[in-house]
Amino acid sequence: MKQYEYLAKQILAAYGIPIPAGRVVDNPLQAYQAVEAIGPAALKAQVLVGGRGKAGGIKFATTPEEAQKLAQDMLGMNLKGYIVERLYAEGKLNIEQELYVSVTTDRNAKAPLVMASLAGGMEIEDVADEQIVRRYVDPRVGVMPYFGREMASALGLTGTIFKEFADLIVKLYTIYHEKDAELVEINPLAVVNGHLVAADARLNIDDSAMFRHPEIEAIEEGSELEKKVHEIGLAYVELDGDIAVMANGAGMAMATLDAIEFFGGKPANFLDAGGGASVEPTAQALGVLVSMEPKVIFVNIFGGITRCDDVARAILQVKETIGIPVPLVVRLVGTNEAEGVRMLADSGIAAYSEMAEAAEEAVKLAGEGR
Amino acid sequence: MKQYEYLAKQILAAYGIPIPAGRVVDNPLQAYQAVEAIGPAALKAQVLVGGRGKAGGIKFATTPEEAQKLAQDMLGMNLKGYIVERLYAEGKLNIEQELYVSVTTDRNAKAPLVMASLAGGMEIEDVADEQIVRRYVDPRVGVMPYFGREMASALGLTGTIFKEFADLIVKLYTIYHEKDAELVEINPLAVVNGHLVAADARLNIDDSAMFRHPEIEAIEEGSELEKKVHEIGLAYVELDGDIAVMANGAGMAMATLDAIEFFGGKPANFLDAGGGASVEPTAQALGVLVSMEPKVIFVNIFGGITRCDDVARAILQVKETIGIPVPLVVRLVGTNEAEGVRMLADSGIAAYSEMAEAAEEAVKLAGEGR
Amino acid sequence: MAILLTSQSRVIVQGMTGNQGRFHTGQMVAYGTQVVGGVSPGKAGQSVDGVPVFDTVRSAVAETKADASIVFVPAPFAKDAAFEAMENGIKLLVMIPEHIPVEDAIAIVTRAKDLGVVVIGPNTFGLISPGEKTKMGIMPNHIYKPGPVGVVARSGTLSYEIAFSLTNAGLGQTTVVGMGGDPVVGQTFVSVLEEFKRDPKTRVIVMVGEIGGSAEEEAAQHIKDLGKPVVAYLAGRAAPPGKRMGHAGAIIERGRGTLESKEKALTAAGATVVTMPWQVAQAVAGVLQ
Amino acid sequence: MAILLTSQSRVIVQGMTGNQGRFHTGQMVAYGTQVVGGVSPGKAGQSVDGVPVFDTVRSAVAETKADASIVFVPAPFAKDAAFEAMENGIKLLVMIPEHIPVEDAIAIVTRAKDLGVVVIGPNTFGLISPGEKTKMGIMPNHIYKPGPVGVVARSGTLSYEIAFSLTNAGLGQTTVVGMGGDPVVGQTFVSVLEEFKRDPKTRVIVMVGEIGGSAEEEAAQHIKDLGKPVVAYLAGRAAPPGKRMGHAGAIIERGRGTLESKEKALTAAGATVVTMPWQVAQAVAGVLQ
Repeated sequence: MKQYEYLAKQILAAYGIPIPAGRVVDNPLQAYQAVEAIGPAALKAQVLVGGRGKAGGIKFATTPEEAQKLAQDMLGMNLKGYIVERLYAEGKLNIEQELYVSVTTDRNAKAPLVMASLAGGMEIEDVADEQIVRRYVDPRVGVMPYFGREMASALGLTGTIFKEFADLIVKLYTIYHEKDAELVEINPLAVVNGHLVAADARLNIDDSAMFRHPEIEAIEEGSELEKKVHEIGLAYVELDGDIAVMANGAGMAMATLDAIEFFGGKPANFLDAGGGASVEPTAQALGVLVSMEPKVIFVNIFGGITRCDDVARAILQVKETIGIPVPLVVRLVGTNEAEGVRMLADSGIAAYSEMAEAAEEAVKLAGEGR
Repeated sequence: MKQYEYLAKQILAAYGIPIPAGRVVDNPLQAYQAVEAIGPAALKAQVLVGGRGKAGGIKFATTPEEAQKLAQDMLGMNLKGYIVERLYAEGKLNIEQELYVSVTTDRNAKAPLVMASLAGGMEIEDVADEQIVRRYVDPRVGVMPYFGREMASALGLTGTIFKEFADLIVKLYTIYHEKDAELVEINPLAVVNGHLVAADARLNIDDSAMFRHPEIEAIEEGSELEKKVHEIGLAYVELDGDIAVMANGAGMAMATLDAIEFFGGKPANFLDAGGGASVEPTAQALGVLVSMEPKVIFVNIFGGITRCDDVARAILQVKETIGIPVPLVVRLVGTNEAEGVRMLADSGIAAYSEMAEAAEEAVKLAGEGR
Repeated sequence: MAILLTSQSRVIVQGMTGNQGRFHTGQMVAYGTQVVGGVSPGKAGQSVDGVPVFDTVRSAVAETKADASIVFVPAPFAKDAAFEAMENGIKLLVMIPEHIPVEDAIAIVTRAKDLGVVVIGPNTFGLISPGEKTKMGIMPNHIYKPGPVGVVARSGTLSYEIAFSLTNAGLGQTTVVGMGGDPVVGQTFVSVLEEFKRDPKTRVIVMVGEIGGSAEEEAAQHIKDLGKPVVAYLAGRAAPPGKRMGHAGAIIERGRGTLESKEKALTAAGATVVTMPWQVAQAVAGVLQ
Repeated sequence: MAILLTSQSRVIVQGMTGNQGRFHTGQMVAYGTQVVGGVSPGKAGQSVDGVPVFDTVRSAVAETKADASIVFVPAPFAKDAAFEAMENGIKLLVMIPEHIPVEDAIAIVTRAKDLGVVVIGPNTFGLISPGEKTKMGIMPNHIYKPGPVGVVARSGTLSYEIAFSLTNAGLGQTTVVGMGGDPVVGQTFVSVLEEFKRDPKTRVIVMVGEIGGSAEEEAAQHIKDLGKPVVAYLAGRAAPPGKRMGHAGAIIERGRGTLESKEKALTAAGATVVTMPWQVAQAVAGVLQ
């Protein structure tokens, strides 16, 4: 769950990490007032996409009037598919040096990873390996002040910045830990007047931990359709093909997309109907596929916990209510297979037992393929 | 650092542990108002001594008038040497059952120890061993809910009380942990209307951890003289003999008391002048001994970090300023011994080099001994 | 033989009286698993499918000498359940729930390492040893049969698909292990491959991987010295970068975790890499000859 | 020979540039201790008594191959310093500060156990091995001499008194260990007795105990099988119950930790128990004959 920059910065500030003067701006008048109060400022679109700056999502205003005018243009603009509803006006910094620091979860080490670099201001993937200091956190120990000093020392920092950096590492890890973050990143971590300031910040919260963070607003990413399917509780990703796909289980759903591409087709989406979904959510999911107006719908079910007769029931329910106006290819095997297949056959829907054959047929019906 | 009952209960309540309705009472009118508001109540003297009830520190008031009158009597009373400055008016409970629960530090196991018993309401030392459930906490793990359930199960609890008790154990440990307690005890843990209520509570905070608990008030125990010496930063305990004692190091100070008793004398105090105390605090400490008007003053110094000449200087300073009107026995060996002994000799004070001889002489001068 | 789970394993079910726990207790008992007890706080004295329910793992272990536990409690309580099991001597712990906070998963696997506990999951279908007539998990009972193939997968249904195709091709399994779809899980391909290496009955190993992380690349390092053939199939060829494909773990982040790098590493290590699930059985048959 | 600390021990001083650290570095160097480095954040490049100062234990250990550390930082920072030492490979850790929160002490000794670190203290005078010409601590240099007596004490000055009386009686010491006066410390009488048991040079052991806790009673259990004579002196005969006698640890709580129970247990275990400090040397001379 990504957090908007201004929310991320508010959390940093709450943990004692210095941030630039800044204000949330909802309308042009507030932009005027913000620059009046804090002086020349950057107006930053609060959207969850990368490369904001290049896409025109960050503008500089020297006067209140300029800020008001810029805000008028920026609020409501479409930035890479996202409507800009809010700006963050932030005072300009006289940056002397740019560093990088982050805490993230390393899935292979099964431990938090702290990274820091003197090469701040660019994406960390673009920084040469030898310029990055990487230290794993032992979950038994956490991050104590010495850990921050070791990183400061490894970076070659001295004096005030040594102390401030060491201190900041502890605070950053505390945020990571207490807020169940998967990523908390300050980039650039700026040196201004000889002191550290978090010039930009990213904070992603672990979706699975949101239940214990009522203080953090849930921010749904993605298209309207994606949001809608997520509300049903299913995993859904929009793709740009025209064969709508539903399968049960994330691995199966991925394999189904792979199979469609294997035969030369283009999947329209990823949809995991769940390992043991019952009739109602399955029907709802299928309804979503219909609403996408694809060329073909492909349902690929291996009935383990999921019962094939339940899937058949869901299909028939959708067929009888909203209707399925495009070709439907169903692959159905496993638990209660016979009954499910019979139910579909009774309604004139043939079911495949082999995934390969079914995928090939779906591609063929879409008029694609080799 | 022991906490008053009402402070302990406020902390329990802040952590979600149910406590009886109660109010702090500073004057008789407040006692009236308290009983008016919460009904018949116990008025409990807020002093840090055990056996409060037997000593007349707990009275019951049925009406506001009665409460006012009782408060008048109780406020200002002397309870085992402590003046009662504050009462806690607490609603009467219809107690169905009394349990015991505590978390404390076990110095041998070097781990927290949770104890619980169905035999609540009396001191835990008076409860038979087989009636107590004892579980150590692994500091690597802390107390998770299952730990509480295990204790509830070991006590044979069921139903609502099982759940409430399990939950309470987690909260109690959280207090122990977050407040740096050396003891947090609920006794009795009452069952009222089928639910648990902390009818009485004790909370002792680790003195050494007070620096990180600005939210907790430092409560000095002991006599005025003890408080005064503690303010100098020295360890001091009043005893009931008439030979005033100063030594450097806690172990040495204890051994010095033992030596006095060995020769049949009675020490007036324990005073550890510190392992490496300099002239000023040593002189201050000696001043305290003079002010006690003992029969004899015995100074026992093994100069390690402490320098014998510094001790001599301190003695001479006291002698020349406030004066030392009682016999003084000094034992002085170790670092800079020769200089220290010479300085004392110049002022007519003989110094012993053997602790035994010196102690025996001090006892003799006090007119005691075998 | 089998790995990790054998007919000797004495299993308890944490969260036995919930819907899922109840249903799968029945399924496990039916498959032959030695389910010796269940745990549901406040439900001591009840029973499910003839299996006694206890208030705590402690009392269950004391009564039944259980050494393995499968956890069905909701995600917010999963860490508590996992520690309850581990601190009371459970040595094989299967964590079924999904959506366990990563921080909790880290705490669980860290403690497991210190205590020598094997954690399967979280967000796993469990593991099954057909020749031992025992399973701990939520997989369908009928799709497996005893045989020489060890299977290790990240994903549930996809592994069913592949296991069933193996069974249908006459290729039975020693043990099928689901590592779980979360970012942080107890096992790695490496740790499971090592188990299969030591199992004399396992003659070939099937790895069912997917995009995300670098577990497959790390496994490749070990495959060279494994002494047993490996057939690998990885899902997610069609997955775009930056999007979570259902599993919290299945995401290509900043150029890491792509299928290409994984397949390249595995091929270089000598594994037989197939591109579609239905090609696995044939590849296994091939390397077994 | 000696226990725990030998002439081979490579020592760093954490908090070397503070008053105490600076003074005792000089004292340790003068005694012969191999002090190879010091740690004071932000002071890298400085030196104290010719010993180089580093910013972190990590860099100090990397440069000097230190395996032992003595900590002089103020109590609120002691836990951080202790973990810094332990996580960077220090195996003998002497914690001088007093007033370290008990919770921190528990965390330190728990972690030390997991990492195989020997912690002396907190609130200790340290330890000294006269025959090895090395010490880590704040004890005076001149009161010890090499010989066959192992001394373990809770309290500082009292142990000086006794060590000096031994020295004056011609009874030198292998190692004198100060366990520390806090409620929770790294060592127990038992753990130190076990070390002395293994040291061939130690022929007799002097225990200097005091009221509070039950460490002496536990030690008694082990003295029976120690194979070496033990002379014990315990302080606090005159201490009233419920009052802390200076040391946070020295308190008779609710009837536990009294001198009577301790002396009874030790006597029953075969130790020679004396009642006054000046009786120790004679008792040691007696058992050595």
